[in-house]
Amino acid sequence: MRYVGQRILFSILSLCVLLFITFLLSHVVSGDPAIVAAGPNAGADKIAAVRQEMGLDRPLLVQFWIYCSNILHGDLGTSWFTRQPIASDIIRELPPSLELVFVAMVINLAVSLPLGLLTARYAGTTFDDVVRLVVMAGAGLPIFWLAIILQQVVAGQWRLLPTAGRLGFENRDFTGATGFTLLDSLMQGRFDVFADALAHLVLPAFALTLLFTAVGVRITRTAMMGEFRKDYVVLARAKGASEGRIMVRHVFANGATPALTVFGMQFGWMLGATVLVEEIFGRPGIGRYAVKAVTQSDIHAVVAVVFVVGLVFLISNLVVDIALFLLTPRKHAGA
Amino acid sequence: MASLAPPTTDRPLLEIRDVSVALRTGNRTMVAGVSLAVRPREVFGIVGESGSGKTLLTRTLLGLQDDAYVAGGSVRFNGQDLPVNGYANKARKLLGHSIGFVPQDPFSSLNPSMRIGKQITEAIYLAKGWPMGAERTREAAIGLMAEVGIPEPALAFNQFPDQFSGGMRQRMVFAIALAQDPKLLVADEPTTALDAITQRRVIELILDRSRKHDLAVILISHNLELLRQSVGRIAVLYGGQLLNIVPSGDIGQSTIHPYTEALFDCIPTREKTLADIRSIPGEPVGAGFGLKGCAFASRCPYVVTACRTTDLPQNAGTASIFSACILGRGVH
Amino acid sequence: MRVLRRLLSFPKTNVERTAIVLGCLILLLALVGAFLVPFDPMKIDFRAKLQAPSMLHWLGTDGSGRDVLSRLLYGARLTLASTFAVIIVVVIIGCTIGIASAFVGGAVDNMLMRLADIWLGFPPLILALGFASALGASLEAAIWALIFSWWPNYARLSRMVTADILSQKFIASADALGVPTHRKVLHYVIPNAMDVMLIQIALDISAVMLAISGLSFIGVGAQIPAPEWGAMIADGRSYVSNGWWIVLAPGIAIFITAVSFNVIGDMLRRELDPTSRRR
Amino acid sequence: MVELKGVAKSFARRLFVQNRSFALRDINIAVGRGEVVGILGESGSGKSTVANIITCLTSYDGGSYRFKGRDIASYTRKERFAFKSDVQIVFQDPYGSLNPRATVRGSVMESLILHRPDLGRRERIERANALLEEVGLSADAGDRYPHEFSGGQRQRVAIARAIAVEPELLVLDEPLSSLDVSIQAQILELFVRMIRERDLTIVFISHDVNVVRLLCDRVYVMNQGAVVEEGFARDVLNHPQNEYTARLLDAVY
Repeated sequence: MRYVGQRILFSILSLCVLLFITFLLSHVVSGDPAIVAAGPNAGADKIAAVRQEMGLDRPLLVQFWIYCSNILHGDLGTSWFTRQPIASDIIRELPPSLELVFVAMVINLAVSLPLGLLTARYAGTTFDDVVRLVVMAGAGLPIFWLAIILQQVVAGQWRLLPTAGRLGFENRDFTGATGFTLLDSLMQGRFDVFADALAHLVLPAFALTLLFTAVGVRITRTAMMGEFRKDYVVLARAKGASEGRIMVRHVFANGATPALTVFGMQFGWMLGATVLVEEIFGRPGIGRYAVKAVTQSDIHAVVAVVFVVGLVFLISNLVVDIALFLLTPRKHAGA
Repeated sequence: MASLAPPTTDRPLLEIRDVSVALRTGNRTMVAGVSLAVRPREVFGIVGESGSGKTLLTRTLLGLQDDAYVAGGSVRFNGQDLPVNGYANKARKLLGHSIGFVPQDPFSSLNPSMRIGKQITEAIYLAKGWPMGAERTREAAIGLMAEVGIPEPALAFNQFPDQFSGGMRQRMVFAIALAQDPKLLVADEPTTALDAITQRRVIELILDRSRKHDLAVILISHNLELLRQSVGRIAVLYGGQLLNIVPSGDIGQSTIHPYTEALFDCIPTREKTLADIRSIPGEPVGAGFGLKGCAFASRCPYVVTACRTTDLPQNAGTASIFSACILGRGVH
Repeated sequence: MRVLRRLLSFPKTNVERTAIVLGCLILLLALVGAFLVPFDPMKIDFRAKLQAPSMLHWLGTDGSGRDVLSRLLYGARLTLASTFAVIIVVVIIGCTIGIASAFVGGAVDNMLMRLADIWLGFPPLILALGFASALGASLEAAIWALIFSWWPNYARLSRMVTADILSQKFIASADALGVPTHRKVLHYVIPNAMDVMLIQIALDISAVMLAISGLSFIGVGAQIPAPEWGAMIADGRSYVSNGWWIVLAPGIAIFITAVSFNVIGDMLRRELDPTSRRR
Repeated sequence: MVELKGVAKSFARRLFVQNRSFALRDINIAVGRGEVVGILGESGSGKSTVANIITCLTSYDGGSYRFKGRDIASYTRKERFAFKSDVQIVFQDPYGSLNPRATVRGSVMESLILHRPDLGRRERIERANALLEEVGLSADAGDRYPHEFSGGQRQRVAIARAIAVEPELLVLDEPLSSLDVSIQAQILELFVRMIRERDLTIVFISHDVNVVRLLCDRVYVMNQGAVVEEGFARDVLNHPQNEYTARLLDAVY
């Protein structure tokens, strides 16, 4: 339990650093936030008024304090492009992105874990060489380019999957309680909508995940290789355990922990990488929201996205680490 | 296993003839022409410096070495011939129930994420299936843990390896080996990572329990003095060659192979003074040195030209005492 | 001579040899490509727009009639120069912090590394996006943004390697001799840390390049008429149905460069990594 | 020459960091000029920490350490540096104790560069070659790097490096433990020769009772951070008075 406490403490510390970084971005790096907030056509007196209103004439430390307390109260500022509170924008945009990342993560895990384990077991064979080459190629593909090519070829030329959007035209009015289309459609028993949503997710999820899967296979392989070299594998063989049993019961159980920690981090990184994918596939989501905000120079909205993605990242890491801790009680049990 | 006739006492339990071991990459022969026999209930030692091939030889014979294979010769265990083709798989099948193995490093030889009890019951299950049901298997495992001297075995059953010292862990590894109810126990440097006091306790425990369970033991070590005090016969490996099989009582007493003699002269023991210590000049020759003749020729005080040109004599009849010295030193 | 012979012994497979040849070729083109370009990469000629690859325009022309090959060659310099700029600055800043942190040790070390850990964790792309848009979109902003989000990688790595070196007995031997700190850094730490840093640099080239082109693609890096590869893809998107080559060419260029440096990095890791070499 | 009086050292237990070194309690050790003194103990007994204290590689938090009659704590910066040419150490691990990126001659010359600035480059090279020869390596070995040598040869280099500054006190911290049996005897013979030919005081740290018995005049037996028995090696190691020493001696093969 002490570990969990420490882990949570670390997350809170990370949150402070995150707040500091986003504060730095919105208040220091971007120049004078008052000029930005006052809008492009404001005169000097308007800017001064805004400055006073935003508390920008006060010392930085006080500003940081105001900034933090605003955010902790759920106030991320107002987008001067959508004229909406940024917080409500993000709450609307987050579910489709999380849905996309979730599907991409499922593909990632389903490919990385078995492939990493097998290439570690058969290291040095032709199978290993081929996988490594494919992985290396995958790690060199720009996500956004892959997305365009997939969209043009698989959806455009072959017409195998829908080109863009989140749902087909016939389901455009579908809504649900959670905002996660896959979940909502299942809850309402609308399997046609579920299939439609999934079809719309395949290409973007694949484009999003490829780079991460390439890294995932490598990480898993390295972790498993280290385990295969240990003497407990020899002892398991000496017991007469089959290779399959050794791989699953012994090696995987030990090697998965460090690998899964990385996958936990990848969740947040993928959410960040949606900026490269969502816009191409015309999907709603915070990636597209961020890109739009960037083109409109809507700094507060961009920084808010940075903050939210960072927050999701912190939470997913925390969840993964605590889950792993609870699942593998060794090591910490005696400490 | 039940179909095999019980071995008679004069029949060797493990007999290897002219066995050579080669690496999978490059097919380099690392160990060549080793012949020896271990009888049931015998305590047998294998000594060698690092690179002598002692670990490679035994691990390969047990089918545990991924990067090496038995390249030639014949292996017979408990009256059953093991073919050289597909040797590793065949040998591996024997391990679960006939041969127990204790590897060197107790800190990595137990699965860190599996409870101790589970690791022992797994060994019982793999060797015998579940003939007695989960509860009886658990009791058997706890019984074994008590037998190898683990205090509060029922408590330790549910704990993880990292809560125990090196000596305790090595006892658990030994319990796993005993759980298979084997006929032969192979212990590869089981106490090298341990302190002197623990070392002696673990060695004595292994020998004592093995006697009780009618096990033959092969104890591998770099420590000639330890083997001299613990086992009956010692096989001496150097540069991938079997140079000597010597009764431990002969060491320091009668004429033995020049290498064994030189090795014994190197080690400080209780009785020796500084004047008794004589080092061997030069560096040890590693296994797979690829020279003709005797591997020890380059450092041997008795060396003659023939040592470097004549093929090494073989222990073709797997005699219980053997010296590979062409000068006849230590040959009975 | 000795170093060269050792370098030449590194590649073990044809894939690796190809990667090295390609890597060198790309670097060479980035250096001299701008002088070889057959056409002005920025010259707009609407009469020549959207021409498919031909003998005159090997890789066709884009929506404004600019020669794609010329832009690609010109862009090689832009893309790679920004990549190396990021890496050089990041290595200098990161290693200074990392080595100093390992030497100082204690609470300062602990704090710096926690900070680097947290920093490192945040999705680099989104962090850079925030930074770049705060600075105002431009290639320089993207470069600063990546430096801003990438330094902890090297701080952490160099601190880890240094701490590992400092824990070894040859440092204790040096301490027993009274070797002063600056000499320890120059003669003991840096030569022994070099290999690991080199591996990381080779592997990071492709990662940084992908990030830069990604930022340019979204619009916070190089701005559109500039022949940066990511910006070229963004520019080509509008013509993808009647000018596929405009998008395809820069993508393949990024892909080949990234894979080549990945393979080279992987090879260096195999040949230089102390964990695979010692003993 | 060395006088440790009531030296103690505790290790602050940091959060979640298991410290494997043991604390020292009330260590009294005296080493006279020209003596060969053994410190015998199992792993975790604190014997290596004592070695590090004697060579000033680590601090202590209680008691006093007098070297040649003067308290170490009163040393100036300059004296501290000079101390390092009086006291040298050879470690157990011959793989880690040489800078992998320096030639072995470079490693030996490092000592001379720091402590004999009066020597020219030529002289340093000659001296380094002579030292390498003294420990049984050929002079042309000097251009090679540590990874090209075996464990025993590296240990010879480490010894040459240590004696290059002509120390009065040489601390040997388990110098034989990771070597092969036949090489152990070679290095042991080298030590015996060095003791005979050079004016050296030696502190020999070891877990090996038999080696200590052979080499040392006097011995301190350590267990769990304290000295449990001391005396002439032939007395202590043949007729132990302490219960732990007796157990240790019984266990040794």
